[in-house]
Amino acid sequence: MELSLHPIILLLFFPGGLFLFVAGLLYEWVDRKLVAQYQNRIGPRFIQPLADIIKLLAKEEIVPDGVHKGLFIALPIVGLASALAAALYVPLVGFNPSYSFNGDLIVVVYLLSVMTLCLGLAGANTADRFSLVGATRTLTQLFSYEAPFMLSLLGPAIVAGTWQISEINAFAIESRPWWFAFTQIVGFLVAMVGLMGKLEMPPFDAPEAETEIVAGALTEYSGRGLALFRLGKDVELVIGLTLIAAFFMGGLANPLDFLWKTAILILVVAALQSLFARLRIDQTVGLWWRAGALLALLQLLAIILGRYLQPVLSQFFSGLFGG
Amino acid sequence: MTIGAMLSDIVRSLFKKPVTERYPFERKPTPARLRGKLIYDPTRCTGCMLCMKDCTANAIEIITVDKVNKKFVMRFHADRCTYCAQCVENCRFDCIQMSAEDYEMAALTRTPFEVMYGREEDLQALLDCAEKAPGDEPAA
Amino acid sequence: MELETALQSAETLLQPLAVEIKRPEPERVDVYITLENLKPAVQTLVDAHWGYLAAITGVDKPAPAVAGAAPDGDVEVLYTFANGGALATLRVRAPYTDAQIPTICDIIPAATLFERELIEMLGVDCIGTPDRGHLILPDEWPEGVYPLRKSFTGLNQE
Amino acid sequence: MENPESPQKFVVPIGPQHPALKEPAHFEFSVDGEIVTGASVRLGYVHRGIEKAAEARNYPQGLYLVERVCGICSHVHALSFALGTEKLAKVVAPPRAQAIRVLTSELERLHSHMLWLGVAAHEGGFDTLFMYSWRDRETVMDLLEQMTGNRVNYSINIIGGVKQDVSDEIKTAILKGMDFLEGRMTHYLTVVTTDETFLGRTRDVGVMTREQAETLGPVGPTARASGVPIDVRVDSPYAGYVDFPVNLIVDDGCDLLARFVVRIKEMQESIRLIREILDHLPEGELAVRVPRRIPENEIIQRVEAPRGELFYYMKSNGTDMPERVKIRTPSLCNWASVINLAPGYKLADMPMILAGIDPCFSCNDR
Repeated sequence: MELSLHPIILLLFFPGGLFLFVAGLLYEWVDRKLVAQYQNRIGPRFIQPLADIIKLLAKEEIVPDGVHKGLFIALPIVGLASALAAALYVPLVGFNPSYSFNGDLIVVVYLLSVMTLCLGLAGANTADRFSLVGATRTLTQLFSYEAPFMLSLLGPAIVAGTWQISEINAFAIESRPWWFAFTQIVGFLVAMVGLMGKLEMPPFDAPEAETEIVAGALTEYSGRGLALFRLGKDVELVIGLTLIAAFFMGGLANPLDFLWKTAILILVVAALQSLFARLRIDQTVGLWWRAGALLALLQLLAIILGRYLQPVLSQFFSGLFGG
Repeated sequence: MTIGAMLSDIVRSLFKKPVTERYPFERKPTPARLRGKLIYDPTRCTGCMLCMKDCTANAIEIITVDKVNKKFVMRFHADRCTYCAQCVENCRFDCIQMSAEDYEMAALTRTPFEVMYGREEDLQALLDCAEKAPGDEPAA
Repeated sequence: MELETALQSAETLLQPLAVEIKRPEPERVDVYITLENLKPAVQTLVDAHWGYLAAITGVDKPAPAVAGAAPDGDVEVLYTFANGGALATLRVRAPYTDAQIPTICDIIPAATLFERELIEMLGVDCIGTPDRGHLILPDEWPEGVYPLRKSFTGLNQE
Repeated sequence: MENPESPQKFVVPIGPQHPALKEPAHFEFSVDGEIVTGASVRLGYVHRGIEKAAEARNYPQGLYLVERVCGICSHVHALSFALGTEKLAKVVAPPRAQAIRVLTSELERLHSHMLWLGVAAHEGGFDTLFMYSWRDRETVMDLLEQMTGNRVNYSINIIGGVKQDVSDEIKTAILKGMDFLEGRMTHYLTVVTTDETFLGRTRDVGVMTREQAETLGPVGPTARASGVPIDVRVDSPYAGYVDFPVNLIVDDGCDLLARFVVRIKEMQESIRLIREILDHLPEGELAVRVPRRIPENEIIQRVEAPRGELFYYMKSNGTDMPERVKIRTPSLCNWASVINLAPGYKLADMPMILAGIDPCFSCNDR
């Protein structure tokens, strides 16, 4: 769907800033509500995430000593900004992305990991023990899921023949019945699990495991900084879901498409969240490098074989069956 | 070695109503034996003070208005009481019971926590002698 | 009966070291020993694998207060060992004047928590115990004040 | 214990106030990267001086004071105090009261173990098991409230017997609750022994071999999970356990997984025992008169709390107030096993290893 609006509105209001905050908060509520429903309890009211953010914004922001003040304040802002910037290249709400150029897939994934980088830096910046341990865990987890997640996203990109998200989205829409989720089932699984690793959802929430290191890298943050980080996380959730829906679930043609596909995705993600115990950081890294990266490589190999051997094979088969 | 052993639980509760009780909007009927607020029946009291002696939290004070014809008033401190019902057990004349309905005793001030149980005329007698000589207590 | 054999074996084991052996309850035997024999007694029980150390109990026995004199009396320390249903208690007396008891942590390392509590609660000094820090009393607890002694009636800092 | 201030050591304080601890205590783990090299514990944050207070109260008052040593196992303390006082006064409670006491302590073991299962799962990040085990625990709490009048401090004991009787209506309610719980227990046993992520957090973690167990002196399920067969209900049966024997549940897995398995099997054993008690509840009155002044005497009473062997030493001096009440709670014995076993494992395993012994800080601080 084409969206012709003034670029400023695209940037600030509709699929860009404000709407994204609201969508992020809504998706966080849906996620928390679903996890609650899975655990047979009621869960928060729908404006709870908004209430949390308002409360945090109203609270005084304490800058602990032994911390680089400028960095302490700048990090949440940079984190949120990078998440918002990544939103421009992604087909939010089924409309074509506001800006797209060849190779913006790499830029989006890189911008999303800038957010995690800010989180790691925020933890390392303070002298508090918990956030130092949290920071090391955040960064180790960042390096462990980055490669497999990227490889799994490259699957559809190679088949579509471009690295431009809007074109991959268009390609996926055309080959509608053949969702990439079915043709590249392994890539889809790795991408799903990669998304949960990026958003530090259980079982990969070792970097902010409250029973071990209080709130991990965010232990020292309160007030505005914490609110911005939380918003950044929500925005990342929305972008991640749209990215996977666009790539693996037959593209996003219109808002309705966007709604029901992300709804299914969040249903599955919430189920995965409530199914597992938290993995220790060494187990997550082990899982990622051993299982994740290997599977993603196998998937790529399968695609390459399928893509370039396809003319040779079909000719061979047609020869065989007297085509 | 299953991957998600709790899968059956979470899928089933996806379609089940959450079990959380919505107190105070929905109040479940309290069990008959719930040890709620103390109820004192002055008519049968003989002033043996056994309940006062064995109360761990000294939440009960029996004030004798008139020893001869058995007129007593109980000052019950609801905030000190631990609701163990030892007084109910001690009282051979069943003057003390614990209500099962009245268990919400939160209050904003301390006054509701000091409850005076007694016959009308006894309470009145106590108040009169309190005005007469505010200083000293009636013969305890 | 299994209980009886356990008690018999405890008695025969501790007979040489004991000043006196009593049977206050059917499943319990009390062995009164002097301070010097404490460690060898514990050692014999541990070598014979006679159950495990259940608890170290301190009982304050103040002598009737003589006006003017320093509070006299002693603290009786009971080392209770449990073996199945049988209980063997080693009873040692530590007078107020020099309440010195040899530690048994070198024989039973887990006894350190019991001894720390005994030291801070009753003022009995366990010589050689590895950790003398406060177990349950706050750090700023005044020195020389032992709460479980009968003479202690509150910190009355008016 | 190395001194925590040595330069290259990186000390992670898990302080009195921390999400992993439901009660205040202070741990200092000296950490090398993620590997723990040393641990020390500082208790005493909830010390209320209950032993001293018990010396200033008469026996019935002491009973309710002692119930407040621990919030989860209040009945066990009251039972031990009541049995001790009856031993001092050379009085025996009627058989029906003894059976009801055992019934309540088994119900309490059920809800205490379920609480522990939830909290230990939460420490390992398995919040779903936490939510479900605490939801099922509500059935036991409601049964206790229906039978005794209160969810937590049931105060069903008095010196010389029990206050409340088990009517038929309560009996059917308990049996219905037990059927529901039996199904849940088998389900939790399979979850705990087969779920891959949970096994990753519990198998071969916090291993305590039998020799270590014998020297470090743990008691209760922590010891039984390392093969040490000690259970006061079996070794020296008290109250109703004489007529309703308990099968000893021992597992020689020696690791955290074995502690989960032992406790869940103990819950299944409790359910069997509760059903047996309800079927053969002896007739008779509920309590017997005990004199207010207890003659001079001295006893040791041991009771099997959900966390292990609870040791009471009581001395009476002829007045109506005890001269000395010594309470040694099971958590005090289990601390040595945690502190000496922590080094070598990862920081992320610390909350799980701490939760493995089901520590009750208000118990060991008294």
